[in-house]
Amino acid sequence: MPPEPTPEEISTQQSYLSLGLSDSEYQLVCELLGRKPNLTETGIYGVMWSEHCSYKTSKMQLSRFPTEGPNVLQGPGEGAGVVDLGDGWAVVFKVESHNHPSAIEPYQGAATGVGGILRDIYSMGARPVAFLNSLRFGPLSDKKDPGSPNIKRNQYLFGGVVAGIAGYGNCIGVPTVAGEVGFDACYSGNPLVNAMCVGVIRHEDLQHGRAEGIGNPVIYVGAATGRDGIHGATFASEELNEESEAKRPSVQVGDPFMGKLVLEACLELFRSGAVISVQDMGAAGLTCSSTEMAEKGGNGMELDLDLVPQRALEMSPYEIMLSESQERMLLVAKAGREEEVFEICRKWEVPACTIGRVIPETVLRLKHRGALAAELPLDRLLGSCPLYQRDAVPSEKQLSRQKKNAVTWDVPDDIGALFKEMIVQPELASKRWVYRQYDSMVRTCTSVGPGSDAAVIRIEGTNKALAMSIDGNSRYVELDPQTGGRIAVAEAARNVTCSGGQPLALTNGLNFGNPEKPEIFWQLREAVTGICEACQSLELPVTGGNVSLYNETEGEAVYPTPLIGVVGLVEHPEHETTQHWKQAGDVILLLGETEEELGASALQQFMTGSIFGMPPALDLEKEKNLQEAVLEAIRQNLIASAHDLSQGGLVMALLTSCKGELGVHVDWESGIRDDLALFSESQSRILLSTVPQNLLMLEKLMQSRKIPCERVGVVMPGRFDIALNGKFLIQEELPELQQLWENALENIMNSENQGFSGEKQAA
Amino acid sequence: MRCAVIVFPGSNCDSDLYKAVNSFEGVDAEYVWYTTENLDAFDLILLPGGFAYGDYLRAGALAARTPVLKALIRAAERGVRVIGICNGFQVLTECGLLPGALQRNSGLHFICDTPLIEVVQDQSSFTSRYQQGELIRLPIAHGEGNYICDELTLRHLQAENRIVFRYASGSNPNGSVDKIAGILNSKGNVLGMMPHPERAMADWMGSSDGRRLFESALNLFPETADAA
Amino acid sequence: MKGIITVVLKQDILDPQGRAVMNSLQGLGYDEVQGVRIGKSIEIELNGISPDEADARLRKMCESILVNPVIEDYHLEIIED
Amino acid sequence: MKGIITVVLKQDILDPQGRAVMNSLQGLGYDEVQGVRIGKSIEIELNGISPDEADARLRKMCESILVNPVIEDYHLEIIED
Ligand SMILES: Nc1ncnc2c1ncn2[C@@H]1O[C@H](COP(=O)(O)OP(=O)(O)O)[C@@H](O)[C@H]1O
Ligand SMILES: [Mg+2]
Repeated sequence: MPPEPTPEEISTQQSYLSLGLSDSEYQLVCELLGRKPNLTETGIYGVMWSEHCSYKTSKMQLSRFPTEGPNVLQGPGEGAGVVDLGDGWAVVFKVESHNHPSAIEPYQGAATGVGGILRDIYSMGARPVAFLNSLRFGPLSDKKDPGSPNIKRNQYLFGGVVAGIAGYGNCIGVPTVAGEVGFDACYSGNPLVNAMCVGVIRHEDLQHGRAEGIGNPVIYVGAATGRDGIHGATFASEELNEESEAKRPSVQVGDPFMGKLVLEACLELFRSGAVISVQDMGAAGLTCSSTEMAEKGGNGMELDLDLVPQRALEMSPYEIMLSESQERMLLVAKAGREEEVFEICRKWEVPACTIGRVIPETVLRLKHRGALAAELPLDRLLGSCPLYQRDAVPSEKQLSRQKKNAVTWDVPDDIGALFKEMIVQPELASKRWVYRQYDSMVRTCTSVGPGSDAAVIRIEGTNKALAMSIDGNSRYVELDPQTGGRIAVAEAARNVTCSGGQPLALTNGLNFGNPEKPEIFWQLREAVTGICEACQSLELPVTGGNVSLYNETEGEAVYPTPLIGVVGLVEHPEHETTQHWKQAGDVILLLGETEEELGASALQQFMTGSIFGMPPALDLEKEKNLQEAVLEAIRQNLIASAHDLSQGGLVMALLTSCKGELGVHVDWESGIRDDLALFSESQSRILLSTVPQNLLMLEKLMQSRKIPCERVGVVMPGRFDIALNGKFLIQEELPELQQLWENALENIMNSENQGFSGEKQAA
Repeated sequence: MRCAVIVFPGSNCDSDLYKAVNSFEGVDAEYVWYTTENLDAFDLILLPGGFAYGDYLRAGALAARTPVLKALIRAAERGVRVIGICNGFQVLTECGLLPGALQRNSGLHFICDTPLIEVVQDQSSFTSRYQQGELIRLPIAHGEGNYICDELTLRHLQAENRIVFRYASGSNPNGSVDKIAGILNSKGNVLGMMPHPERAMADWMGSSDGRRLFESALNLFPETADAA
Repeated sequence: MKGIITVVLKQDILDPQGRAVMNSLQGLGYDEVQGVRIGKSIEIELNGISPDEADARLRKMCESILVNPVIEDYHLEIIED
Repeated sequence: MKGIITVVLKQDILDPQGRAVMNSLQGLGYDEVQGVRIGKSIEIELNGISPDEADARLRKMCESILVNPVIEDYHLEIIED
């Protein structure tokens, strides 16, 4: 082992900077400790005070979220949020980002993201039942320069990330049931990979990550510790040169096989009663898990680092504490019952050993080779991180862009031809190529898998089911973060409603650029405002989430991308509803008002290559009324299908409601220009179909709620015919359109991306 | 009827299979851990899908060298019925109970879908409740389901009527030779298949066509079996 | 001591991945590429056994588990420290 | 002419597959096995190019698509007919 720098050297050589502490933060640490920290201690401060662990920039924004509700059993703060489902059941769910690791190594980055969020869910004691994911990449094609390295790289990242999510999720046996994928030039070089996991639990099985009981053993379970991902955040912010290349942390590799065994072992450990608390070793590994557990328990923890299973030779305390090796859990067991714990771990063939104990002094004390390696008072570590309120000012570009008229093009001659071009754009194309790679059926609880507005998962042994969706249109947020934030919440909830679920609560993933820039912090603040407003109106508490900042390449930030994951309760299997037509002859109804709202729309992006103007407006009162009405209609069994209108507007919703041979014949009246009417992205609109016998009742219900409800057409086999004001704009054979739309992504990826990209490593 | 669901480290369709079989009156399913060396008590042995040993090295390879497989091979020799589904099929080819091998899908990606499957023959102990030529819907979910074998083996499989299921109507999702989705051993008591009947047990799952496979294997409707 | 086992698909077995890689390489302008076959390289660290024993033991490992004789061939190399 | 590229995981990178295979081998009684690492072996058939050119071209292929430099190393061997 090379000699470590002394505390004095760390101070004079300012090596704390490369460990993630600023000058003023380092000064504060020295004051708090009354001395200069050694290398291990500096590293621990660096990582615990990083944005990722401390939320020092976003905390004040996050504190504005409404987090309470009659059903909330656990709000933000623990591994994941918990919401009551009645009859002693609860749902546990959370979203997590893995953006930067995925940009470096897409397969492993995405796989370990999935593994990480999974451990968050089961460390609460819950059985994981579903994965969702939300992905953003740069463009997959460029007409002008089809072979450009950027495009190739985007395809490689996309293919690798999807394979990584599939690789981990399929192997561990939790179905991946829903998600979304977006493409935009702003994500070239900085893809977004957010994974969400949903679990189910009985109330009495709920666990808390609190290290309680002085003298209780601290047990390490799972894979050995290597030098994986050590201080990733810090190294990533260093300039890369040859020297740092050698220092770069090695990529974390997921092992879903081991992950599955650790999962089963932990769930059995909870049932045994021999364990008091469990926390996963995620970001900042052993450091974060040990300090958080100790702090929540109101105690301290002493660890003997020589006892930590190690994969690499000669690891220093610093490396052991900061490693982010995967498939590891830390748990506190009841003293005297260690053997029971080891027995269960042996059964599942998972390594486990005692590495320390709970102590009364509220400190983290680390021993290594017989000496004291670090001793940090917990109250001066966790609660003492400085919080930053940054300046928030919208950019000039932002304000002037909003003032532009959203429509700058003439009515296209052939709207049918335009439509056919648009549905093969990756943005609008079917995501079948993605979700066909995910096992969406394992566990045999999936009632509605990918391909409809929200997925529906049945809860075994009950009549209940969960509807779930993750959404976020970042183009809206880019033009107006507040409205965009509202729409993200409304859309995710609307998807859940359309599937027959009562939205219960949400988790959010906030993906933004560098918050030290006033225009970025403004985006963050405004988006949070919008999310809060929607939460209040729709009575949806926030039970958890994740923040990922500094998503930039060469100084250019990604679009502000808040993602909203909503979980809802389907009270009875009969309420499960999909977006697809059920029967020829059914009548198609459009709920809501269509305005000329094209800012940030798919049509605007396609016609102009950019976005400008204002995004569609969202009236939260109307939204709430609409969702309640649709849910009521579903519960009264008046509806055959329900589908929310989103990107691509009415015409896209019509196409995506077609399934098998069931197409449409639409004859609609509208005062808006043809192309704008079909592609407007006005909010609070839902497309329904119903058997003719229920039509009048359904219309009456909508009337009584003052919801505009127009008959727009009928379900017709084999055709996709759309007439506006008596004139046919689109007349197509359905199978032909479906093939174009369904195979578009596959055609791009298979022609370009053959070979190794994204496959199982080393297989 | 006692029915064993074998569990390897990394199996993940074990509980689905267990639920499916237990849903039949008078059938008693049990999980059996891979270290077990005796399977004498069972009338039907099921190898579930999933990723035994992470599918590391080759799918099914490491599982095929475990103690329970020795017991399973003995049971199969005695004529006990065995069904290997998906990963279970891979284990059966790896241990030599079934000929051929399952290679990576020709499209190189994992595929999850619910294709049409043709019941090629209804004379086997596993298909008596189906009709020859019937098209059924069974989910598939695999990365390595591309069945291959040499010419001679294929001719044997065909001549001895041992191909039980094929991917139907021009589709061949994984590139299998002769569109093979499921085959029998020469004695007819061991079935390996890539599609998942346990995922097709009720209409809300998208199909209930898998039920009849278990009904056949468990002799739940002996009259029909005799008539067939 | 180390055993290095190279496992390759048998000549007459189709290798879809190798084909895909070949197509990609040709697409990138490597016209000289006539064929690609993809196999495995398994490196096994051995201890407390002589090179002669090692050869026999490694062959047994290959035959019992590392190689599937239905589709694969292998060759073996032993590297002494 | 043939290029044989052996692609291995970098030393520091975890090889879960190798670990699982090692456990199985030890479980089957091969106690002499101390470690297993699994990599790829890629065989490329080349035509109409000299061995010197071949070396440079193959290295370019490795760097452009065959090897993932973030987690893998490789070595190259050329076999002339
Ligand atoms: N990354 C993904 N993972 C799983 N399912 C996905 C993914 N992307 C899209 N899907 C599924 O594809 C369907 C269509 O999604 P999307 O194109 O976002 O439509 P919508 O605008 O109706 O939300 C949904 O059922 C969704 O769950
Ligand atoms: Mg939707």
